[in-house]
Order: sequence, then C-alpha cells, then structure tokens
Amino acid sequence: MFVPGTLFNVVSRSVSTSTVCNQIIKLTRLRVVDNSEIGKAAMMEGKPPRCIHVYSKTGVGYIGDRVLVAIKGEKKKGILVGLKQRQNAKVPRFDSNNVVLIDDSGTPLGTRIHVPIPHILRTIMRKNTHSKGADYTKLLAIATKFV
Amino acid sequence: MTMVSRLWCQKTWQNLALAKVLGKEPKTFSTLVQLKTDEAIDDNDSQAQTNDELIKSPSLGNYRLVYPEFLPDPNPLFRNGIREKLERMDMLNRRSVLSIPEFYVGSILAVTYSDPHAVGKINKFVGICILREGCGLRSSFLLRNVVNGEGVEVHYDLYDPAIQKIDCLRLEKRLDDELLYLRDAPLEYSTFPFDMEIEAKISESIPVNDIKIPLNPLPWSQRWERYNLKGVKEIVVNERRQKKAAALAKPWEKYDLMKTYRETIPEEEQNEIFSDVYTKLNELEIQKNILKRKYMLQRQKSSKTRTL
Amino acid sequence: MTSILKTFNGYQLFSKHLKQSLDMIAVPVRGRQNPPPRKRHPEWLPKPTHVRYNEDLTPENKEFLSEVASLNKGLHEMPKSPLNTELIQPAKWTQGSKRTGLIGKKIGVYPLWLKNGKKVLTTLIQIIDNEVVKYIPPEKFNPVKHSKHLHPKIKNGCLVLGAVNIDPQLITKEYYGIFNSAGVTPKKTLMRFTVTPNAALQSGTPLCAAHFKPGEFIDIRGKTIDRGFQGVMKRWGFKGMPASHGVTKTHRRPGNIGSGGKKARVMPGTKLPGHMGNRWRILKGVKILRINTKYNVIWVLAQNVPGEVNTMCYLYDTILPTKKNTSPHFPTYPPNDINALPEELYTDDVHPFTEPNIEYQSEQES
Amino acid sequence: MNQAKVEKLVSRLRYNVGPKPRKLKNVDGSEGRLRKIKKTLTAVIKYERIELNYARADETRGYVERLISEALRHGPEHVETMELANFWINEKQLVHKLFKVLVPRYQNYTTSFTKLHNAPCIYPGYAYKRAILELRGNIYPTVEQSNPHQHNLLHNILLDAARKEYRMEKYKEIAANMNF
Repeated sequence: MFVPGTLFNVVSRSVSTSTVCNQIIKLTRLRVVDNSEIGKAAMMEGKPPRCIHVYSKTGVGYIGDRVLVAIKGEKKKGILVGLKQRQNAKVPRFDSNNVVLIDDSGTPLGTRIHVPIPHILRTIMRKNTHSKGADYTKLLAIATKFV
Repeated sequence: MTMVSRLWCQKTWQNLALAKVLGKEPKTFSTLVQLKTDEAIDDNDSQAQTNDELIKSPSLGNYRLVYPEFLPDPNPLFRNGIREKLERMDMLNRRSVLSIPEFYVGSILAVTYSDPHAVGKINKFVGICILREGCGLRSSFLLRNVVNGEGVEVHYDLYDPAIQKIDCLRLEKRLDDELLYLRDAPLEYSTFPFDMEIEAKISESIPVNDIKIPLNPLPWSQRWERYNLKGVKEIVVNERRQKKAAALAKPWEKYDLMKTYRETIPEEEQNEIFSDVYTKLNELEIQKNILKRKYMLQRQKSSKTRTL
Repeated sequence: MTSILKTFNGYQLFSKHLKQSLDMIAVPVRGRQNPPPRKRHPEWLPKPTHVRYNEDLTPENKEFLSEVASLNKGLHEMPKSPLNTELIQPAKWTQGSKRTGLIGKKIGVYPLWLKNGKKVLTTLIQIIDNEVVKYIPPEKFNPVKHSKHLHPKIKNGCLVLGAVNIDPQLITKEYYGIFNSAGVTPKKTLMRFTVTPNAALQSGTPLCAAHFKPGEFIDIRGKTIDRGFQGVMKRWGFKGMPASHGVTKTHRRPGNIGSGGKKARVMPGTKLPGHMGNRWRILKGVKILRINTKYNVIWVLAQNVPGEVNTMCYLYDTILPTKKNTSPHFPTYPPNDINALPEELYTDDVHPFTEPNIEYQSEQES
Repeated sequence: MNQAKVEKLVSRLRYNVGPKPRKLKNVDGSEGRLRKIKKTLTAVIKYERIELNYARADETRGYVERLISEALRHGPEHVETMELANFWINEKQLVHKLFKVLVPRYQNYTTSFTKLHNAPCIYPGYAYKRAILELRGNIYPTVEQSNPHQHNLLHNILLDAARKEYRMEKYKEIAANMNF
C-alpha cells in the first residue's frame, strides 16, 4: 500500500499514527470513497489524504463532521461519512475512516460514493444545512447504498 | 493442636456464638418478597437442597445456553433479587411482543428495524453475529457483514422496541466465543448476501462450524496471538511477539476454582431463575415453532410450484 | 505588711491597672466566629444503656421466641395499634405545604425506552415497609439550626419514618420502646422528615410507592460510595502529568498548590488528595418514570443516585422551584385504596414493554 | 453489566463467598498465590484441621469447598476433575483420599464441607488474626465448647414453662375448633 519512502518513514518511527485511538484528529489518514479525480488519484498512488483540521470545537471528528484534508499537495474539505471507532446502537461502524470530498458550497467533488453510508447522516446533513450557508444534502443524493 | 485446645477458652467461644446470632439476617420479619439469592447462607443450618427434578431435567439445563441474558451479573455488588425479577418480567413482556430467536455467536441474523433517520423505509441488516454481551435488558449483539466491499458492523440492543423483527438465517456456532478477529481476516469470510433465506433446521443439536480462518498480514487491530484462538489458521508473528505472548499467557487460570465460581451463576440459582420464567418461555417457544413450521411449509410449496 | 497593703487598697492607687487586667482576660475568640452546631442526639431516639450479650438460650427456647415474635408482625396483627384508618382523610394541598418523603432502597440500574425510541438509564428504588413511627408537633420540635441559614417563619413539625422490619429479638429494649409505644413493628432504619402541620400523619400509617405519581420530580439523598483515600486525579479529576518527556515520579500528582511570597500557606479549600465518598449528597430534580405498586418500586430517570446498590436513600418532593409539584397526593396516598391502582404506572413518554414495537412514521402521515 | 459465563456449571457453595479474591502477597503474582493456596489445601486435606493466618484460611476455604464439590459432581472418571485434583493436591496419595474418603463422607451433606473458627492470637507476637480451618466430620474432638448447664439457667427454665403453657393453649384452641 505504502510507497517505499512512506514505508521507511513509518517503520523508522515504529509508531502507528492513528489506529490506536481510532479518533479523527489532525494527521489522521483518511480514505476517500467518492469518484472525484483527485481523490481517486491519491488513493491509487497510495498516498491517502491526511486530516489537517477538524471543524469542531473539540478537535476530534465524529460522523458527519467537516474536516480539512491535505491531498496531493492541495487543501480540500471533506465530510466524514464512516468511522472505525465504536458507535452507538444501530449506527454502523466501518472498517476504514471514510471521507467524501466537497467544495466550499457543500457540493461533492465526485458523482458517486462507492461504499455504504449510514442513515444517521441524513439527519446530520439536513441539520448542518440549516445552520450553515452551504447545502450538504447533495452528498446524500450521490450515495449508492445506505445501511 | 495442643495449643489450639489450650487457648480455646470459654470467652472466645461465647463471642463466636454471639457473632453468629448477630450475623443472622432477620428476613422473616420483613414483608419483602423472599428470594433465595438474597439470603445469607448460614454456616450451621443451611437449607435443604433445591429439588432434584429441576437439576435433572435436560430442558432447563439447556436454557443457560439459549437464554444467557436471563442470568444476572455474578458480581455480588450489583445483585438484588427484586430488580432481577422485575427485569426478567420486562424481558418476557418484550419477548411476547417480538419473538427473539435462539442464536449464538457465529449465527447469521437478519434484523429489521425502524429508524428515525429513514422513516417509511424497511431497514434490514444481515450479518454474522460476532459478539454477544451484557445481561438483562442491557444485552446486545454485534453483526458484521461486507457491503460494497466495505466491512460494516452494527450494534443492536436485544430488547430495543424499535426492532421489528429478528430472524436467525443460519443457526450455528463457531469455535470461539467472540469472532472479532473477522475484522482482520479476508473480507470473503464475513460476506453474506442480504437476500439470504432462512435455512431449514437439519439436526436437533446446534451444529458447530469448525472452519479455520486465515488472518490478513500485519498490522492487526488486536494482538491475536495472545488470545488462544481456535477458529484461526496458524498465526505467524515474529519471535519478539511470540515471546511476549508466551510471557503474558496464564495457563494456571483454568485451575483457579474460585475465579470460575465468581464468574458464573451457580446451578441452584440458575434453576431458580429459569423455573421462574420457564412456563412463559415455553409458551413462547411453542408459538415460535408453529410459526416456523408454517413458514417452512409455505416455502416448500412455493419452491415446488416454481420447479413445476 | 498587711496593713501597708490595706492602706494601698484604701487609696485605690492601682484600681485602673486592676480593671485593665480583668479586661485583658476576656480576649475576643480567635478563629471561627460561628462554629457549626454540635451534633445532638435526636430526642426521639433513646440512647442504649446496655449492650446485647449472649443469652445462652437453649435451641428449643430460641425457636419458641422467634415463633412468638413472628406472630406479632404487620400492622393488622398488632392488637394495640392506635391507628384508626378512617381518620386519614385526603387533605387539600395549599401553597407552602410540605408533606413527608419516603425511605427507599436503591436496588439497581437498568434501561427503559421512551416512546420516541430513546434509551434512558433508570435507577430502581424500592420502598420497603415504610410506616410512620412518630409525629412531633411544631411546638415540641427543636432541630439544631445552622446559624448561616435563614429560618422560615412558619415552624414545621416532624415525622419519624421507619423502614425494613426486623426481628425484635435483635434490638435493645430502649430501641424497641420507640416502636412499642407507636404500635409498629421494629424497623431497621429510621429517618425524620419535616412536614407542615396539615401533612401530619398518625403513627402506624403505612406509606407506599404510590405516595408519588409518575411524572413528578423528587430529590434523592444518599450516602455516596466510599472510595477511601484517593489522589487528586480520581478525587478531583486533575489531569496529572505526562508519562514521559523527562517526568519522574510525578505522573499522578497535583503539582503546584499555591503561590509563595508573603502568603506562604495553602489556601483553604485547595483540592488535595484525601478521603473520597461516604458523604451525604442530594440529587435534585429527578423525574419518576414508572411505578410498580405490587413490589413498591419506583423507576427514576437517573443513573447517578448516590450510593451503592442495596443501600438506603431518602426521597423528598423536589425543592427546585420550576419542578415543584402542585397536585400531590396529600398528605399521602390513602392506604386503603392501594388495591384500586393498576400494577404498573407509567408516564406518557415511556414505552411499556407490553406495547407493540415502535415504528417511526413520516411527518406527512402523522 | 457483564454476562455470566455459561460454559461451566458449578454447584453453589454453602458459605458466604466474599465479592473479591484476596491477593495474598506474592512476588510471582497470581501464579504464586495459587501455589500458596495449594500448600494449605493439601495440608487441610491431609490433617483435616489446621491453625493458620485468617486471610489465608478464608481464601483457601473456598478452594477446598470447590474442589470437593467438583469431585462430588463429576467423580474420578471425569478427566477435567482429575486434572484439577492433580493440580491442587501436592501429595498424590491424597487424591485417593479426596475421591474415596471425602466424597462418600459429604454425599448427603446439606451444610458446607469445611468450618472456619476464629482463633486467639499468639502472645507475645504480632497480632495477626488467626483462624482454625477444619473439614467437617473429622475424628478430632469438637473445637466449640457447649455450656453443660444451659438447661438449668433460670431464664431457660422460665421459658420452658412458658413454652409448655403456650403449646397447651394452642392445643386447646385446636381442640375447640375441632368440636365445631
């Protein structure tokens, strides 16, 4: 998965960066799950984006939170659509930390999300749309499967 | 021994007798509902054994495996007879509304539930039960499946009233009590189709699936070499991790008789608990069986018509 | 010599000095001006004058005594009970009335589900054998007063309640005397509740869980779990210090506890290690969700009722002004009508387990 | 709230079991703790009555009771029980005693199999709480002393008379009811 440089970097520190606490904090590696050009290219290259900021007061990202990611040398915004950490009853937990890239107005960069996304995201996205100026419900429209 | 008899004077004996009298709980005077779990067992004149019939009857002996959540937490700091009784009554009331099938870790379940985030839709999740935990109304289970190439796990409360239906699609056990290692196994081992149908029951006893699963290469979510797993093909780790696992192993723990005692509910208490709920559970089981037979008959008929 | 002294006295040369010295003896008291009131033994609780000892009874006699003692249990069997149940009339609740509370036993915590599908944790409190032991009218009731608190002008009376019947053989003669005069079976726990005179009850009146209604708010007083001597991290939630980065021997310590300079002392009230728990605490404004009248159990919407499971706690009508109850059963639920109640009482928002599954409907339909 | 373990089925012990195990200070941790208990347990089965430290006696008591109840439950043919007996009893001839002497002895017991008495501290010396742990039904004279003159105490004589009177009244009442 990793290119040799990254591999060396990780091995030399012998510290895994974010799997232990399973929280989305700064420098957590995320997985882009939409079919946006930049996202696909980054995942193919084996350089998954890192979270460089979480737009919440605690600095810890939970499901539906907005994050700023560093992807292929660019800064992009994204929405967390699936987490690895333990969730409440009836909210699914995923095997990877998934993110969907959006622009400033809330429009997704891709046209399709190829993993399932949780039902609870509908409520969260609708709620966020009201409070902010951006419209996040477009993200729900490009989802292929809800669980 | 001589010393013992010399020192054992009249006074200590009197103190002992007094302590014994004080230690007796005057339960008979209270209008509390009497429950044997509450009672202090007196050293000298303990009560006679519970009736032998219950111990011998095979159906009650099986109940602890089928309905483990009816047994309370063995920690004496949390025990209370009345609370356990009320909790059991609530559980039975819920079970009479929703039929909860018999299932084990390793069985494949389908859960239909109503979701406030998706109103007016049928939400159904199918998956393998990889964990069963909690007791009483807190009991819950964890289902795992792979959807669109992504591993998904959902946690459900067994007595949640928003659950509309629970079906056991394939009733079987695995070699381990928890299957959390499926997270680090290839995805095909936890992939189950959403349109699976209920499999016909072949034998009376619960089949044990003795499949051995290979694990993905490192890194893993947990140090599986330390868990003494039976359902996993040989675990390959480096020497350092092997040594550490060997150092942390506790092979003497299985001989610790009091540890096992403090982790379990004794048989006499189990019989009291299950004889309390036996009649109602039995009724529910009979109803369930009738419904199941009907369903099977319908399926057979429909399959015949299809083949014709 | 004496004559000389007498003459000096006669002149009163040192009178001023003498007076001054007398004044100096009456120096003002240093330290706390208003010390907290000393603990006073309750008037209604006689002090034991003798201890229990081994009576050396033969086993047959022991059995005989417990047989006789168990015959005289319960209110109805009491031949001398002064209670006349007809006299308990439901009075009218007025503003400022205060009725009695209950003595309960915390028996556990488990979840209930609300009608909207939300899971809430509830604590179960059982009301065991609660009976009025004594009423002390306002004239005779003189509690210890804390000088810092404001006293209400209306003086309240006091009800002594008892809970959990015990074997009379296990208690001293003095303790038995309290119950004998009231015509009540001896109780394990006693507690006093201040009440207004219009909420007075006769001794021997049984109280049950139906004293409260579902939906009412109560305050619960209990003794918190005794955790022993604890450090600042557990006791006060301090952060401690880093595990590494050159830190030695101070991973769970408080660090600096005050400034130096002229103060040169630890400020009163500084959070330090010490004994944690085993204190009386009141949890205020807890909602009652469900009541079982058969087993006398109350479900309250809280998972943090002070105390361990199987310890006693005391329930009062809440003092929070916004949650105060305006239409309670006053002075208590009539004990003769208990059979008229259904076994389970719920608030409107609780989902009883006997009801069908919760299904969420879309807003247009509903 | 944790689920109780269900794989193993155990009989209830007929004494009040403490909520937590004692640690019994040992450098080897829980393994060393078991080794300590093994020694005491072997001694209890061998001598049937020993005097020792209270904490260790109380801790060992549970293990003795459990071992005997397991032996009663499954018998010597059961492999796991034999393994347990092998582990716990250091002197192998005592394994035979467990299955051939103790099991028949406790077959019809409704009380606990062991008894724990408080013992006086040794003076002079450290005031450790001491105890006597014994198997019930042993051959030694009883540790407890009974008052031989109990029946002649005044209150017992009075109570005897009262009891007889009370019973007579009861019988009379019953007889009167029978006539109707």
